[in-house]
Amino acid sequence: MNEKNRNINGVITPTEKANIFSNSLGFIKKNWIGFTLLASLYAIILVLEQVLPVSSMLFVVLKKGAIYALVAVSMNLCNGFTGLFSLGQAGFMLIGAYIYGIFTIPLEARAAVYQYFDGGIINFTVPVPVALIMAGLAAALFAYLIGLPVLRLKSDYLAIATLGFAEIIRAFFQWDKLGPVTNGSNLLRRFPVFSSTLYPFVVSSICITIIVLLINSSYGRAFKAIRDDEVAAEAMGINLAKHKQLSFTISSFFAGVGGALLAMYQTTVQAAPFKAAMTYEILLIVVIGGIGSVTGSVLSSFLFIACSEWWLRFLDSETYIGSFRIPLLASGFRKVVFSIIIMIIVLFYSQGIMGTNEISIDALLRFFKKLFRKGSKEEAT
Amino acid sequence: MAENILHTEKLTMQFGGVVALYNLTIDVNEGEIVALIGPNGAGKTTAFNCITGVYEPTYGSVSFCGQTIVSNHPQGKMKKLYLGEKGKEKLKRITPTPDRITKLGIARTFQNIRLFDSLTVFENVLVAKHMRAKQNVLTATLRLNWREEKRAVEESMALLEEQDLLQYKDDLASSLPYGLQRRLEISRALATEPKLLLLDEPAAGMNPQETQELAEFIVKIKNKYDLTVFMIEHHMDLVMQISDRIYVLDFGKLIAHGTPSEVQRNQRVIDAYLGVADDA
Amino acid sequence: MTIKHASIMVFLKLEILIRGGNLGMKRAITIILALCMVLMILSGCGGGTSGNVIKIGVYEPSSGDNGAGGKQEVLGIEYANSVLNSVEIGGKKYDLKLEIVDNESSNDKGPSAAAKLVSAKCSVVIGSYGSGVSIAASDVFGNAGIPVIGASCTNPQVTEGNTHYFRVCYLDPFQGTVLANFAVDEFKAKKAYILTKLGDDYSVGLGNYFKIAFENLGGTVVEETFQEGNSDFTAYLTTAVNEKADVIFAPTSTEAASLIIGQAVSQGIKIPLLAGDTWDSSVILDAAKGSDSKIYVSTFFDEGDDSAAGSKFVTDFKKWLNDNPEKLKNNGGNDIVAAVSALGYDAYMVAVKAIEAAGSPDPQKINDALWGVTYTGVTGDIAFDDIGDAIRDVAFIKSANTSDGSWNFVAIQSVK
Amino acid sequence: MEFLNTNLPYILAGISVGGQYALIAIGYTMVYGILRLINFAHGDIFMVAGFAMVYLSATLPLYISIPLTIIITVLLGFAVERMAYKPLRTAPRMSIMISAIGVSYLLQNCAWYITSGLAKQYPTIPWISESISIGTATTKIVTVITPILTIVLVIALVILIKYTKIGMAMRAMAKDFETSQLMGVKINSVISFTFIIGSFLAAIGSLLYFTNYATVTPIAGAMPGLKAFVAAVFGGIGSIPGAVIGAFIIGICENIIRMFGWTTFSDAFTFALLIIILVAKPTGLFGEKSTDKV
Repeated sequence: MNEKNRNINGVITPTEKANIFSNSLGFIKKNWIGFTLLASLYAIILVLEQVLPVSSMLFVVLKKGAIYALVAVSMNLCNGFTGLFSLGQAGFMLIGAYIYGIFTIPLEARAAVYQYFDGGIINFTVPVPVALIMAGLAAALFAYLIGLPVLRLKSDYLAIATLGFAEIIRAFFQWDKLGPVTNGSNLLRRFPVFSSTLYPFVVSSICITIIVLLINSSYGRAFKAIRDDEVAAEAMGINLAKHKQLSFTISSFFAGVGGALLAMYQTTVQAAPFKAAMTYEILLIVVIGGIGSVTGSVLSSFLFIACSEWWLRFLDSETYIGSFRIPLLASGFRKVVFSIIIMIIVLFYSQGIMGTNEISIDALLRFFKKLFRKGSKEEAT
Repeated sequence: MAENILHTEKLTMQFGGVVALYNLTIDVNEGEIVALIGPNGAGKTTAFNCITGVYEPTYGSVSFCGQTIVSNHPQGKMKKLYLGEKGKEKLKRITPTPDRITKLGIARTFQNIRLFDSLTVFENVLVAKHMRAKQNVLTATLRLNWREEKRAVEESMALLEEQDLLQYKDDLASSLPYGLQRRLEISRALATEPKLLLLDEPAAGMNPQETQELAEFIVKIKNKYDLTVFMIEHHMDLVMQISDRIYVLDFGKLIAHGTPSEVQRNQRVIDAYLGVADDA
Repeated sequence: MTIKHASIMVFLKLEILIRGGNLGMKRAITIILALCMVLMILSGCGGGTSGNVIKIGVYEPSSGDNGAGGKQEVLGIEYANSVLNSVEIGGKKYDLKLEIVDNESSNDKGPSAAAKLVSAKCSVVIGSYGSGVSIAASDVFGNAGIPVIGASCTNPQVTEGNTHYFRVCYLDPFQGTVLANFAVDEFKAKKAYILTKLGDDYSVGLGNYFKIAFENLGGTVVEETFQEGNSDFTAYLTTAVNEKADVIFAPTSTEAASLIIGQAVSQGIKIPLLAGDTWDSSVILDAAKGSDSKIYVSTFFDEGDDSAAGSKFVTDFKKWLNDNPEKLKNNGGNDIVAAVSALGYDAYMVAVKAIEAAGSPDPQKINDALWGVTYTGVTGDIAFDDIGDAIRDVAFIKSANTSDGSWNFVAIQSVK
Repeated sequence: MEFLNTNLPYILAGISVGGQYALIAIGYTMVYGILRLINFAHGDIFMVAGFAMVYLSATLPLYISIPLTIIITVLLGFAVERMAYKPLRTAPRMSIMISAIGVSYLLQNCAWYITSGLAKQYPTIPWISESISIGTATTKIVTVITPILTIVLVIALVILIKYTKIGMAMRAMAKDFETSQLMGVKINSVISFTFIIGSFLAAIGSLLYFTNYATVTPIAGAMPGLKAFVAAVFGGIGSIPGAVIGAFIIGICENIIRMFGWTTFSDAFTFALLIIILVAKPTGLFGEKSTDKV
């Protein structure tokens, strides 16, 4: 793909040079196509929700996909754009999910939820949006503290250390002594959840937009410079420690928000599932989408969730054609097929779907124009 | 004489048992082009790395524009080795990170070109403007820093135009031909708005004609941006042609120093380069 | 359908766009992959209630920690379905079809599995083995207005505070109290060591109720927890010995159970092991066979039940198992009837009763009808109280016969 | 003495589990030493060895099924390297690591499919499964044998690496991959050999481990695998004695933590130890320091 198309929401192409530097209003003006697309996406979802039965698996995929898209993009910010191979995502999601749960369970439900801890010790609630931000902030705070010692480490060591930290966090949240706050290892539930598919979409798209803005900002360039060559980046006056810390913390902030959304989706929260396997899953999404591609991560999140939760589910049930039983189909086969697909992608498409490219509006327009031209040419001949 | 801009005092660097640099004391004055030469493995790049904060020197200090920017005093066994009886000498320990030094106004290039391969030529230069902009992550994300950003872009564009790189601006840095990569690296260093430019073998891998062009280029940018240039170079033509003074290193030690013609006549330098005839 | 189709087409085109110009292998593979996906969508879109079929959802784990138990529960349901696979409503005969999903014993995968059942338009759902997953999916069913009948989820929180969740088994507070009473009655226990699994609502809950009951009876307890994936229990067991516990209470999954038993045997620990209904499984018998350990479990059903319904169920179920090698394998390779199978059977029958009472495949009507259903099942009489729990007042206590690998009936224990 | 009597079982368990971690950790440390790759799938190879034994011993006598298990495991290790890591030899390190995670995912899911996610009872191996008494503690013979066997195997391995040609090639590659390639070391066969040794030790480790813990599950390899890796890092990755000492330290510490009743944190402790060592001495106890050339 042509390098000139690399930027989403247009960083620099010559014609745009003149009007790129303007305030946020200008930004909206410039990216009106993007915003229109986003708005029409919302509209489509709204219409779908009216047209299709609520129970359709499509909504499950859309909801979970939107949440995973956010988490994957946040992981991409850290792993793909800054080159910090962190595997702590599940831990930060856990913090987000718990903070959200703890501070939004209605007071009247606390006695039932904290049944072993006399209703817990936190006896106030905060509004949902505040809780979402708190979830992010708490995750970011932890990330900041973890980052202080850990970010000095090099690639694999960093990976294993962050993985370790995620496990430690999980153990802490399951600790009995913290029970009055975290409900020990028991479920948190009855907190407000979303019913419309639009909700995770709106939250995720806001967050992803912010991440994209960050990536295309001066700081984003600095992150990419660090990824490409730490020594040279430092020689360009980029403070490694500060920028790594920034990327790591911001990535965790959004992972925390993603965790909170996941809690809303699941309707219950428990520390147990937030283990390394979850981080691997997200990492695989990022890899499939292309390390260093935001649109790739988003696309692959939806594909990944759709495959694992929906399209491949038929592999799990014994199927008969007439009286012939299709061999191999049995519980668990879905995952085998799925992991084989993943291995194929990792081995033969190591760039993922998108590589480091992005689907930009310009590229799309050009693509459709080309299609159109081709069409008219064919008509002519 | 012009004002002193860079001074190293007894700079020493030891890796394990190997002393890569020993008691290096040099001066670079404002507006000069000074060259550091010496055979392979003489410790030239190590000296650069100590000056720019990549390595923490075992002993010695570096001052820039009269201000001490790097300084170390050895501990334990090293102390005996380097301070000897002058152990009472008080040195403040200053070990800044390279980015700090760049911010003070020392820019450098690398022996083996280190560009940001996945960024475009333009972005490579723009990255160097990052540290000078008054912004924080919030204002940058929300584009409230658009004035700063605008300035950075304009300056980078101007710089690229001057270096004849404008036509490649949207190409990936890694896709440029070798010579242009060199030039881009120097442009990128210039974008940090330095007072002192450290060039690490800028002419490596160039043919005589390209080297000649480079010589002119260095002089040109020196005059244009009011720079002081301190460079490591192997191409003697280049060195002799443009440098005001030359320091010669061999096995980590300074063996000669002077104007090009003085150095050219220096027997020790000739020995170091050609080897002593009956070196048993 | 068209929308999904279109979305995939867009994806296909994008792929071509991205790799445009790079014709050859990769492109071919891409196109094939994309075509596969379209096929998958087509196949994924099948289903939905049609004609004279009523779907009964089965929300059970067949993998993960509770996979073994979940499978046994499914067997009971499948057997029940083979016994009674149609129902007559208003003169019209409906086929009853099972829609089985695997919730993977996982609270985060569970809701998606539940959503699958909802989208398959099940009229009523049975499940799940494991209280945590049941709670996790409760809202999914609740929002869709589908009633759920829990077969063996014993945590009180499952049915509390909602109107769509029912269950046919007894509850943990009851079970915990029964076991505490049993420990005191049988072993004159003064000190109990409680080992529970972190993050397992069933385990933690039952441990907690046992503790409360045991302390009320004048005993003291030592509590410890283990993490998921832990396989070294020697340290825990040593603590139990060092604390001079009279009984070890370990309400865990069968997976951990066999480890605990094996390691207790190899350490020569003679303290009686007590556990709840999960341990009523042939896995435990396998682990304990040939040793001299003392294992006691409370359960819903006893294979040696001599009531007419009970013994008929046991004989017929065994025959059914032995006729289907695949099913026998799912039961752990033998024909020992697990209590959860009996509960699964009863839950299915209750669901059918409710469908009959509602006179409609409409989930909402079935939900309303469930409150009034009474049924005499193989595990006893079933009627729901105003929370949705079956009214139960006795539990069976069984002990493992370590010489021939079977269960010995010990007592019917009720709460004093 | 009283203290020792009551706590002997913890320490015994610690030493035994330490020995088992050590056998897995060697596989990690050797592969890392040469390829600079964290072979995340190593723990799962260990798990597959467990299942292979379960299924083989169901039909075959032990004296056939044990060697066959070892052969299968070794072949699997070899195949994983050839299929998942070799094609990526020139790719960035991150991709190989991701490939390793992918293999781990695949192996777990395959095991899950074949066993339906159920725990399988590990066959009883006569003699080493029997109980013996040491002081006040009763334990399986395998507990005692593990550390001894581990140390014997490690000594054999060290001799192999020190005094054979292939061992020398391995050391050369660990020092400088490119140069040794230029010097005519057949890198592919050396790497395969490394994986073969690693898998062989993992197979032995799995024999001991599962004899001790009696059941195998598809995720049985994950935790021991991670802990063994931590042990390898702790001892200084690339160093075999380091990995062994690290493994014993971790095994024992983990059980001492449990002795104090901090069971919730027994896994967390392992990772805390890892982070402390990484921050304080990133090269581990016996690792060599390397300076990046700029």
